[in-house]
Amino acid sequence: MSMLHTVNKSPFNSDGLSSCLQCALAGSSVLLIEDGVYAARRGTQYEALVQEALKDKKIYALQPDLEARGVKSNLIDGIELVDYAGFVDLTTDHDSVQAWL
Amino acid sequence: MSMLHTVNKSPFNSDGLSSCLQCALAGSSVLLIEDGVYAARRGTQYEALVQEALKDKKIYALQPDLEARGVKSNLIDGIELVDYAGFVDLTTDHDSVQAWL
Amino acid sequence: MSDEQVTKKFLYVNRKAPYGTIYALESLEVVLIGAAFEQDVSLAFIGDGVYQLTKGQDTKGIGVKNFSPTYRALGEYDIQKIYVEKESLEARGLTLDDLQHLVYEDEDDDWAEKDAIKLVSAKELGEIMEQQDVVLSF
Amino acid sequence: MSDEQVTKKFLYVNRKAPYGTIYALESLEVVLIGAAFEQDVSLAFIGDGVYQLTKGQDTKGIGVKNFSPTYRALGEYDIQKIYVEKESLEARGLTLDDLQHLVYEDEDDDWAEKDAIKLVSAKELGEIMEQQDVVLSF
Amino acid sequence: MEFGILVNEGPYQHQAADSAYLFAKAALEKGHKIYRIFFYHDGVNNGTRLTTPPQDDRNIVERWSQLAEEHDIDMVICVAAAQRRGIVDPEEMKRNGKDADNIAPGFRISGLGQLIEAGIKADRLVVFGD
Amino acid sequence: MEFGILVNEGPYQHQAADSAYLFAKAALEKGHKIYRIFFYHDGVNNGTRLTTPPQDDRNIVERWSQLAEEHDIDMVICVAAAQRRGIVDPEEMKRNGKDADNIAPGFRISGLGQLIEAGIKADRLVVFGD
Repeated sequence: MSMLHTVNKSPFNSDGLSSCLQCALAGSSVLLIEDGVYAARRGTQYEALVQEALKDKKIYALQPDLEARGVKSNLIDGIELVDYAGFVDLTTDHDSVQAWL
Repeated sequence: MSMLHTVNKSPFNSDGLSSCLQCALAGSSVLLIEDGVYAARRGTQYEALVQEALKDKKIYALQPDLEARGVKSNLIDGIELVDYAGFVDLTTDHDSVQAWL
Repeated sequence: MSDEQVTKKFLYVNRKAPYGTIYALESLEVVLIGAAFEQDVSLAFIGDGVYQLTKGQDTKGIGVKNFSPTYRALGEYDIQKIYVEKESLEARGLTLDDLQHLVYEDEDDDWAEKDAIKLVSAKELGEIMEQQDVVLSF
Repeated sequence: MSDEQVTKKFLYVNRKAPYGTIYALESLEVVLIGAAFEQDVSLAFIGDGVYQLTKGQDTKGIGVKNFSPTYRALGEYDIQKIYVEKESLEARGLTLDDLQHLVYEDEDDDWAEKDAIKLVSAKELGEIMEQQDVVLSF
Repeated sequence: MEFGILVNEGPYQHQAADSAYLFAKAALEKGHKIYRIFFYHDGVNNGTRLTTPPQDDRNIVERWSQLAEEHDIDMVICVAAAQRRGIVDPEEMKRNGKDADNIAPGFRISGLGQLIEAGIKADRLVVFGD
Repeated sequence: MEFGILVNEGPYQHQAADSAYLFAKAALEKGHKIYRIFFYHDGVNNGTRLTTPPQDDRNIVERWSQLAEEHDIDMVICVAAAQRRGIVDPEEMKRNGKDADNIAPGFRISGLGQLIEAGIKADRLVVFGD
């Protein structure tokens, strides 16, 4: 259960992702949406941050947003893809939702 | 003469300042406005970046924006303050203006 | 328990600097309206959001309304839990002394005046977030 | 020289990712209209702006128009100088192979097809910026 | 479950309005209910009927109106935010001495209390913004 | 000197509209001219006459209208951006089959060419946005 965090900004233009990962407790989940999905790619400056978070958190990325941006391949291992129906399920499977705008 | 760069975002939530300082040539000028003025303060994570830039560039900050935010004291040495009239003068004293949005 | 008595934990998360955008002001407007609903309210200031609480804001030069005095009124709306993230303050070279002194009167302690601002680490804030029912982000 | 013959150097600076905001699309609309004015036009892609040029964008799932094919039409509008900042690409783990192949036909070289994208360092881009008369940022 | 949805940005400029719409649609398709969609900040601009987007693009405002009608969803625009930005219904028009209104079908203008109420009544409140 | 000014954001949500106004005013006070102010992206929302901001706050739209009148400034709203966002003058109203217009005094709706022209004709183009 616990909390679902959503992150919708590129890690290059917001401290939303890093701030979220600092606060989010072990066992909670983070869903990357909109420009937030760029953090799901391998090889960015923020890969280590995401790899570290994957040790004790679940990280998801919204597939339609990855596809729109042409970055659906070459993703960091362990990140799970969901569609909008999956997004809805994540919100009901967790106790609450926090958007990191 | 050369170019006047304006930076209007907090360095914590945009790579505008760092990107600007990487591109801007020696002898050019950077004016911090709006949330960009937070970079003018001493003691932030971005102070070293600004100090380095001051070696070969002029850095200005818009005083009304500093005052609005309650951060007009404790500024990095070498940063010059201007009001809106000074902002206008900077644009006419330089050959062109580039906004780092 | 009737429907009217449901009490939920509301957390208002403020992550944006004031004046550059309107989120800080309009977030405050929600907090003030929300106070009438007698829920369990907390505010969190993270990242650039900590800049909302700085002392000495003077907006005359930008022609915009200075809404920073309103934070001092939060105590009268019985808002007692204002969390400021330590790491965010430090990254900005700020200390609690740079922020306004916000207080409330504790009705369980003979109306003693108490500090509303609690300096917490990211991890402590994470624990607080997990306990919330509703998180409003601006 | 009559007023109509003034030619200025226009630089369009793109620093935002596509789809999350509309700036990329509406910037492209300015570039297309601007092409009719026969100025000396350059485009720069810096920071998240480099994401605008990625191959294989497919927007069906978000119900938004895919405007990435339009970049390939820029050559027909005689736009020959598309600068991509090297440092920005590298920070994002991207190479030129991840971007669309944009070309133009060089009328001074028997209409040979040439690469429109030029990979430049921040410092080289800084030199290019200094030569501009008008910089439009989106 | 019953959802509350908060939309903080206007149409087209940011993806928030698109994401919120697709989320709402997906929730309804899974059999969930939507207690209320609340439009705040520039989000109030989702509720103007005066838009004419390009033919080959989605019509964000119309899409909201249709969704609200099909599923009987309460779509509320914050009055204070709307006054700042010029979103007006016939009543606001009269009250503020304006000569036109621009609200789209299916939207209503009301106070911020409606957002708090959505937080209290809905099982989950999901926020879309910038 | 003669300035062109580009405003990319709407009123209130971002400071861009305030900064652009204060810059324009300072330039005029120093004896400079303003060739044109062009409103693009959400900047088009600066041109609606339907706003009613709080009494104790600045009225961004009215301020623009007054500045334009006092100094005879050409204030142009991009037609494509305006159609997406619902800013309408009487002609656009007719052309797009709308039942109301909302444009404020002193603004006119025209094409993006007016922005390029401002770049060509003005000595400096200054951009305010997010």
